Order: sequence, then C-alpha cells, then structure tokens
Amino acid sequence: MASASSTQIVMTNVWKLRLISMVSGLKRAPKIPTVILGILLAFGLFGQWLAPHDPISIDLAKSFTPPVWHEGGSASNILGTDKLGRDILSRVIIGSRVSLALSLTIIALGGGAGVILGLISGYSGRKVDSLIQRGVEVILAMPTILVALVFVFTVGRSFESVMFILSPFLAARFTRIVRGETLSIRERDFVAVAKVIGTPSWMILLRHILPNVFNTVIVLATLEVGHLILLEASLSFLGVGVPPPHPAWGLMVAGGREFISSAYWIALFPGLAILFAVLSINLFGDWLRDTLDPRRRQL
Amino acid sequence: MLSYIGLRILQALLGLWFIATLVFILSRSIGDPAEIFTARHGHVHAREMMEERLGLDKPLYHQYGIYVGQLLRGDLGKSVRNGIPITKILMERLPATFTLGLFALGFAIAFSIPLGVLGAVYRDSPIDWFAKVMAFLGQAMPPFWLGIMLIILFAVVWDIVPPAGKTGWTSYILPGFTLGWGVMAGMVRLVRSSMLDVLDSDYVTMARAKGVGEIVVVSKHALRNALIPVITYSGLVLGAFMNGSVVVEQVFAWPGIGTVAVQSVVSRDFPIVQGVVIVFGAFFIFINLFVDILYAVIDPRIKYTGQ
Amino acid sequence: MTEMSTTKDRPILLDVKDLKTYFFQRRGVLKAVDGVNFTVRAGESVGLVGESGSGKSMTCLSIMRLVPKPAARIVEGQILFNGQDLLSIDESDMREYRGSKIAMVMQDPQTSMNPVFTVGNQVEEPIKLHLKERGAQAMQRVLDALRAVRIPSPEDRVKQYPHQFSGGMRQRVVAAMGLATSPELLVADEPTTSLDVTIQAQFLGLIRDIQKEHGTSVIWVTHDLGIVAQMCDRVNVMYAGRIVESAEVQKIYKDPQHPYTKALLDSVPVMGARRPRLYQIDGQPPDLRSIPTGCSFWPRCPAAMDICKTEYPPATHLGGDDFVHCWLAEK
Amino acid sequence: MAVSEPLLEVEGLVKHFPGPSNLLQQSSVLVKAVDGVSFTVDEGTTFALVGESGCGKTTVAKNVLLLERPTAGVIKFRGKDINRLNRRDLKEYKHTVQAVFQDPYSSLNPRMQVKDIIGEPLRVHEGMRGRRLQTRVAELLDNVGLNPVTGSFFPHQFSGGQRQRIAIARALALQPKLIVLDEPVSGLDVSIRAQILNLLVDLQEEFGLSYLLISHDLAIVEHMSHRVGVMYVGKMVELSEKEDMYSDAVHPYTKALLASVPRPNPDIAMGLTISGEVASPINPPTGCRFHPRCPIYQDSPECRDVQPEWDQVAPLHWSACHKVKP
Repeated sequence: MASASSTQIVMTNVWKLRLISMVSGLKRAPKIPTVILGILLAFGLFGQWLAPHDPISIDLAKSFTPPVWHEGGSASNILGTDKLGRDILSRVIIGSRVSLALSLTIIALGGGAGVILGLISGYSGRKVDSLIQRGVEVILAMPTILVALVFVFTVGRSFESVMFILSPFLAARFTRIVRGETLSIRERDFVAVAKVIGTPSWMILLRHILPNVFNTVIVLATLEVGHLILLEASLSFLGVGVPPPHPAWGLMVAGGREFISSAYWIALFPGLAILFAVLSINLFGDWLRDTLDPRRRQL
Repeated sequence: MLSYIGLRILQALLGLWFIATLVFILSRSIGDPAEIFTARHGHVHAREMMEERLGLDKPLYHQYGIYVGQLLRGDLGKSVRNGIPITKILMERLPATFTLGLFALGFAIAFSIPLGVLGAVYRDSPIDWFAKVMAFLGQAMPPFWLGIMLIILFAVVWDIVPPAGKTGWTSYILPGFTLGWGVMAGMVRLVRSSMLDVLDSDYVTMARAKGVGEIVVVSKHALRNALIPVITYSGLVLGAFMNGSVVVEQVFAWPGIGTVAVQSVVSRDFPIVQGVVIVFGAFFIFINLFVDILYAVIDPRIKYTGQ
Repeated sequence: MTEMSTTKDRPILLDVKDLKTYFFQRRGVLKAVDGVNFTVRAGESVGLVGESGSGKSMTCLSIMRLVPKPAARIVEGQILFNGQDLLSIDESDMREYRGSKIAMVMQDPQTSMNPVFTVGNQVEEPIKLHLKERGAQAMQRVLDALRAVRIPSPEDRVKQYPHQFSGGMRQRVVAAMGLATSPELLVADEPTTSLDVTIQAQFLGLIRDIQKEHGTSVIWVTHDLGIVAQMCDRVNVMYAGRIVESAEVQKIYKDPQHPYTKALLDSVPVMGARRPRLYQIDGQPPDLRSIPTGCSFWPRCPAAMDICKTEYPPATHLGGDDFVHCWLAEK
Repeated sequence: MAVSEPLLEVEGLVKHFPGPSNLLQQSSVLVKAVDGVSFTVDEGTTFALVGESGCGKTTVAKNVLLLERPTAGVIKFRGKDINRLNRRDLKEYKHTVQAVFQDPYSSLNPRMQVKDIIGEPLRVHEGMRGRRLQTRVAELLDNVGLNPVTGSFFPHQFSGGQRQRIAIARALALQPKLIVLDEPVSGLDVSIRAQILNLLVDLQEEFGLSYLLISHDLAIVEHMSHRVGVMYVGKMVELSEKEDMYSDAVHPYTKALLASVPRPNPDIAMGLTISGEVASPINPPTGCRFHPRCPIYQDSPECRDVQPEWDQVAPLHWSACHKVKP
C-alpha cells in the first residue's frame, strides 16, 4: 500500500511534468509563425534599440529614397524612405508597438469582460441570459468601423478612445463563445455531482466551469489578436487611429497611397508587416486550437 | 413554420429598435450635434435653425419620441450641411454599394464552396494546400493595402483596369476582388471543416454502404448538410463584409454609402452617419433573419424546435 | 432454434481469411483487426461478440470496404463472397455489392439517416441504384419495403423526415433500406444498442422473421451475450483484434473452450441464475497500439502458462467449423 | 427506537416540466415526466427503479438529489421533507446522500487531478486540507481498488472502469448513508461491469450503504437490488421484493419487459414481445398509460379512461392494473 507521502512525491513530479509537457508542446508549434511572432514581440518591446534610425526624424534631403536593391537606394535606408525622408524600416519596427499594445490591451479588457459576461450568461440562464444575449446581438449588428469612426472623430484621436470603442465589440464576441461553452459544460455530470455535494455556485463557476472554458478562451484570444491588428490598421488608414507622429502601420499605408505610381515602397512594406504579423498569429492560433481545443474547428 | 418566421421577424424588429435607440443614445452622448456643427461654421442663426430642426430645444425623451416617429415614417432626417433628406442621399448611393457587395459575394461563394469541398475530399492534396493558402492570405491581408497593391499592379503598371471610381463593369473587378477575398477566406475554411465533419458521419457511411457513388455521396448527402453551418455563419460574415466595404470604397473612391459615411464623419454631418449606421444595422439584422429562414428550409429539423 | 443444425451443411457465402485492418497514426500502428478468420454460410446468423476495441465493428467495415480513410487501411487478407475476393475488385465493382448483395445496419439510428432528406428518398436510393427502377414502380418497392419492416401507414411516412420517427422506427427504416434489394448478407453492427428493451425485442423478432422468409445471412455484431444466444447459429468471440473462439451457439454456451469466453459468460448477471457474485476479469483490455506478445489475453487469464506469454496459440480445430486459439486446447 | 423507519420515503412525487416554449407564449403542453410515484428505501438495502427511456426514473433520482424540485409530493429523508430543510439540515443531507452517474467521462472534471476530485466533498463539508486530506484520499482510492499513487493523475489517464471507481470513491468520501446510482455500469464494457458491480456490492456490505439504483437492465437490477419498482411513462406500475418481481410479476408491462430480455442461453427462447412504441410523457395515453400496448387490454373502457389504483396483490407486492386484482 502506498502511503500518503508517496502521493506527495508524485505530486511534485506532476508539476514538473506539466511544465515539461508545456515546453515540449511549444516545440511542436509551427516554426516559421512562432519565429515571426518572436520577432514581432522583440520589435514591440525593444524597438527603439533595434531600429536603425529615429522613426520620426525628418530629413527632407533623403525623401523618397528607394529600397536598397533599386538604383539610387542607400544601404542606410534598406527599405527606403518616405516623403519626409523618414526611414521605412525603422517606422515599420516601431509601428509594431501601436498594433501590439492596442490589440493586447483590448484583448485583456474586452476579452476579460466577455469571459465574465459569458460565464454569467451561460450559467445563470433565463432572464439575465436573454438580456445579455440581446445586447450581444445588437453590438454584433453594428458596423464596427463606422461606429469607431464616428466615436473617435468626435472624442478625439487617442490610444484610449480606440481602445474604448473597440473593447465592447470584442467583449461581445467573447461573450457569445464563452456562453455557448458554459451552457454545454453546465450540463456535464461533474457539475451535477458538485451540486449534489453542495459545492457553492461561485466555486462551481471557478473550479469546474472556468478551467474548462479556458482553452477556448486562449485560442479565441490568439485568433482575435490578428483580427484586432487588422481593425486597428483599418482605422489608422481611415485617419482615426492612434495619432501621429507615432508611426502606425495603417497610417503609413495611407501615407503612401498618394505616391503609389512613383514610390510604391512606402505603402508596400507596412502592409507586408501587417500581413506577416496577422498571418503568423493566425497560424499559431490555428495550431493552438488543434492541440488545445480540437472540437472548435469553426472558430 | 409560419409562427416560427413570425417569431423571427418580431425578434428582428426588436433588434432594430435596440439599434436605433443605441444610435440615439450614442449621438446624444457624444455631444450636442448642433454645437459640434456650429462650432465649426459659427453662425448663431444656423444654430437656432438646427436646434429647431432636430428638436434639440426639447427634453430628451421628447427628442427620442420625435426621432422614433421619424424613423417609423422612414424619415432619417436631413443633412445638416445642405438640407438634403438623408433617405435621398442614401438611396442614390445604395445601389453602388449593393452591386459591389453582390459582386464580391458572388466571387466569394463561387470560389469558396468548390475550394472548401475539394479541400475536404482530397485532404492534404495540392488543391487542399491551395485552398489553405488562399484562406490564410485572405484573412491576414489588410483590405486597404491589398486594394492599393492591386491598383499599383493592374491599373498603374499594367493598366488593364481603371484604378478607381465606378465607370464600367471593369471597375468592379478590383474592389470586388479586394472585398471578396476576405469573405472567401472565412468561408473556405468553414466549408472545409464542416465538410470534414459531415464526411465522417454515420449517414455518409450508410450512403456508401447502399452503393451510392462517391460523387453523389459528396454532392447530395454531404454538401447539403455541410452547408447548414456555413449558412448560419454567413450572417456573421456580413459584419466583416460591411466593415470591409467602408474601407474598400474609400480606397477605390467608390460612390457608395461607405464613402458618404466617411465624408460625413469628416465634415461632421452626423445625421448622415447616423442614417448609415441604422441602414447597415437593419441590413445586418434582416440578412440574419433571411438566413434563419433559409436555414429552416434547408434543415427540416428546425421547423419543429421553433414551435 | 431447431433449424439450426441444418445451416452447417449449407454452402459458404462469406469467407474471411486472415483479415488485417490497421490504423496508421502518428503515435504508432493500431492493429484494430489483426488476422481474423471466419465464415458465414448461406442463411446462417453469425455473431461477432466482443468488448469495445475488440475490432468487431472494424471487421464489418472491412467487409464493406468502408474503413475510414486515410487513417485506416486493410493491409492483408481475403474476403471471399461467393468465391469472389472483394478486396481484389476495383471500387466501382465493389459498389455493385454494397447495398445490393451486402447490406448494413449501423449502431445509432439517430445518426445513420441523413437528416435533410425524406425517408422515402433514402429508402428509394438503393432501389434506384441496384434494381434500376424508377417512378411509381420504385415507390411501390419503397412502400413494400417499409411494410416488410412493419412501419404503419407507409404512404404517409415516406414524405416525412427522419427526425419525425422514433428510434425504433428509424432502425427499422434503416433495415428496410438494406433489405429492399433482397441482399444475401446483412451486416448488423450493434443495431439494438440504443433501443429500449421492448423495442429491441421487436427489432430482433423482425429480423428473424425476414431471415426465415428470405434466407438472408446475418452477421450480428454485439457485446450482448443474450442477443447472440437468441439470434445466432454460430458465435465468434473477438479479443484484441482476433477471433479467439468460434463455435456453434449451443456449444459455446454449454462448453466454452477459451478462458476469455468462459470468463465473459460468467461475468454477466443472468436473470434467474441468482449468482451470488459475478466472476471478475481483472485488468483492462489491452491497448491496441501495444498488444502483449504471445496470447493477447494472457495478462488477464487465470490459466496463463509460460508459453502463453511468448507465442500466439494456433487454431485448434474442434470439428465442423469450430476452432479455438488457446494453448490449453492444444494438449 | 421503534421498528426501523425507512431511510428515504418518496410519496406521490410529481414532476412536470413546461414543454418547449418560445418568446411569444409559455408552452401549454406539459411534460409529465413523473406523475405520482411512491416508494421507500430501507437502510442498508438497494431499491431499484427500472423502466425504459422516458419513464421518469432519472427524474426521480434528480429530485432525490435536489437537482430538481418536485411539482407535488414529498420526499422525506429520515422523516424530514428534504425540500423544507433549514440550512444546517440541508448541509447534513448533502453530506449523507451522494451520487454516481452513468457516464464516467462526463462525471469527472477533466481539468482536476483525481485527488482534488475526490477531495472536493471533504473540502466543502469538512474543510479538510493538506496532509489529512491526502491521507483520506489515499484511503478512499484504496477502498475502490485504485493505487493511491494515481491521486495526482488527471481523469484522461484512466479507462472507463477506473473512472467509475474514482466517481465511487468521491461518493464514499463523506461516509454517506445513501448513494443514488444512475445507470452506474451502462457505459462500461462487459468485463468491466462485473468489477464495478462486485465493488458496489462489497462496499454496501462494508459500509452499510443504501442504494437507489436507476437502471434499464433487468439482469443487473436482479443481481443488485432487494426491492424493485417498475416504471412506465411517469407512473409506477409494479413494486415488490426482488424475488417476487422476477418469479411472480403480475403487471402485463412487467411481464412484457421480463420477456423481452434476451437470455444468454440458447435454450430459453425470448417470450412474447409487445407491439407499439413507448408512449411520450408529453401527451401520455388516458387511463392506464400502458393500455395502447397492453396484451390483455381488450378494449376495456376502464383501462382506457380510468387511471388504475395501487392494489396490494401479495404481501409487500403492489401493482396498478385494472385487469389484475388481488
């Protein structure tokens, strides 16, 4: 008969095992997207040391320098410069910061609110549920970009206003998914057993339901980061994103639009940056979903 | 069946009322529209006229009454800039948005269903990979950037289509493609995954056990079932579609309501923006209603649970 | 079961020889069916009994050549149907067998009918395909087939959808789909598992009547030893992808040869038997990715010997078509 | 103390659910899941409720477990109405009554370690923590025949039978008097079933447990129980000691049910089967609910229109049938 102490020994091993399996799990992640994500993160965190030039310093003498592989290109501005002679590469690197910071904040705020609302909506049932669901439907029926456009334009362009107006849209999406998940977990027998035992409701939510929606939340959050980066870029493009002089990818594309026939590179590279960022996040999220939550192929 | 449709219509109307109210609250909480407008144009006289027109001098619930009353009569108000009725402005612009949308949707459907089905049937084959690449690119490319790149390539470098504006049928190609690709991407993935689920199901095995050929198994037994989740989802796709159309119209200087909306925001003509939001919301809700009814037609099980 | 003694002299309809169906997974090869041999004679009911994961369903799907692609593959063996090896013909010829000479009923009536087509449409399908009948003639056949499985007022029922049928009715409709073309072999994969007892009794009676009338051979896949005793002439007991014992039904219940068969019979509560305590087979069925060497049952076998752990016992023939794979029987 | 009073008494239990409804109107149809059911469970014995799908046996169990509230009728535990307990008594009731459900996959939280699953009742009721909890969990695992080392594993690392053992260990944690067993072995393989049934019998003896067994399998019910109640579409049709039920059943439904079970013996042929479908609790037949399928109904207006009363046909043997009177 094994004694209680041997149980404890095994327990510590299990924590180690969990850590090991997490790390080794990450090893199986798709290589290229993970690397791009790493680079993106590095850009966001250490951009000012990685960027070869000051992204906002104007040097009219250098304006419209083409990328290095063109005639007239210079090695100091590998991806060329824009109208004001600012280095495109440096601006792309620093531009990642706005995209990342904004989408992560919104995920934390809106996603957090959505998870809470979804849990409440799915677990409480009937009246509270239908109230929350009507709200979610209405928000989802709103044209996000237009509403954001109006809002930001009136209260003024700032990080906070974009964050404030996009969060409810994200919360609505999270609420819907988490609610659905909660509804199905609520019907599982282990919840019934917990009720039979007399486990209080808050503990059922916290110990039984939340851990079981967690994988879905992680996957959803990852996939929504890509979505938010696109949305933020669109708003920047329309001129209601985070205000200049901070470089934002969408804004850079918009700035290059006038010069498409003469200086394509101004619009091309920030767009490519968005493309690669979103693509690798989506691929990573896809892989996460396949490993964590294989039932939700539709997500 | 009829009571089910009735119920859905009622829900749709309720949703519409919610949106209208939300728009009202939003517009009044943003700030006094008269002030925002006149602050820029600076005529005291104009301000009074505005207040009267919008009923801004009356208490809020009264304003709300006026607002709802006008909506019920199909009156979205007048432009504060030039006094043209908003319904008129929107009616002029709606066809352009609508035809572009149809073109893009047609493109998306025409490619996504065959790609999704073939991808599922021939899993991991070159066609599956092609479908996946198209899908991932479509979901990751910012539409405004794609639009600009297409203009550079096809209008500037090769000069085979007009770069912007609505001139002839060729001017549909670039914006339609730009708008459609994103939608197509989502649908390809959905068709593929839902097809994979269905191909695993017992009734597909049963159909094969009856000696039904593979083409009929896929086209009759599997496809119709696989389309059920696709249809449910297509209502949501529309949200992305509307967002996309605002941006795409902007890029291609397309004379639709998206462009009007952006212009009105810039010129602070809020009643127009308000009208566009309501029209978009109504459109979204009624497409979803239509989708639900279509759903009931395709899936015979729905009629009975709705009762 | 008086007519039973006659079936063993009838011609062999289906002869499965050394059938192997493997799943190729990232984590290794899963040997779902690993060398299965059995025969079905004309008009005979043959049971495939085993627990989940014993390979009985996969054997059925292999006979139909409907193993889930691309994960699973039939890697070896022969399936002779009236002397023709079904594994060597091409896919379009195989389709001529499916639904016409060999029909199938699956476990779950809730999922084995297509929810978006009417019952009439689905019953009509094999009739159109294999009997080449159309229109009113085909419709007449559909009605006959539904009447044969005792569906009341079939004229109204053909226009309805599967969800408007109860579970028992649905399973009868599925049987009608299979039987409309008068097949020679019906593969019934646990067709009554999800049915209530009284509904199950109806279904069993129905199949027995149809069999009597048309002389259809049936493969019954089940884990229920009661159904086997009632429905089968011959029983094949499966364990870990192999048939460990094959015998006539009387013999297997009176004098089981394999320790697993014995244990299985002693471990179920039997009505009226008043067993004070059930015989308990300890341990778990083996993981099909790593089947023990030797006899796959030895880790759970009360009579395991040294040789059992190293070598798989060959078939010991016990007269007629009966055989057992056990070293004890070798002596 | 007088002659031992029953542990659990269910008297005239009625549970109606509203039918499917929509936004416009509350549905007027009622699902009469349970419609007047009475029985008692004595200390240290097993009472089995047997019947086909839709007969309401699981709803009875849910009412006993307080997962549903009855529409009418009373459920008494040691003489007290369980729906009118004060806080302390309610806690005590939840301490004394536990459950084991059918599906061993759905009844264990996949995100919890086995020791937390089994420890949850101990934490909630006795505030047990740390070393004491570990020791108790190890003891419980040992009781159900699992190695205590497995306490730190997650449910997915176990087979169906082992999971059911874990569920049983959890039910035993608070040393309950009554365990509701809702189809405890129907999700398991034949060879595993015997293990679990034997375990349940052993535990009953060892801890003096009472079981309320819900099952559709008549052979298992015979093996496990002391008294049996047969249900059909929300009504109890026959109730007796196990021996009586299996040798001298009187109600035509019970007889049909027993005859429908395929015996694992080729020499005993299946008896007469009854025709028709199991009636729906949404619109149950008038009079005796079994009459449309009854082999001895013979167009009797009594059977068609009048609900049969409960008759005592033998000592400790009741039946509800117009045609079979004592």
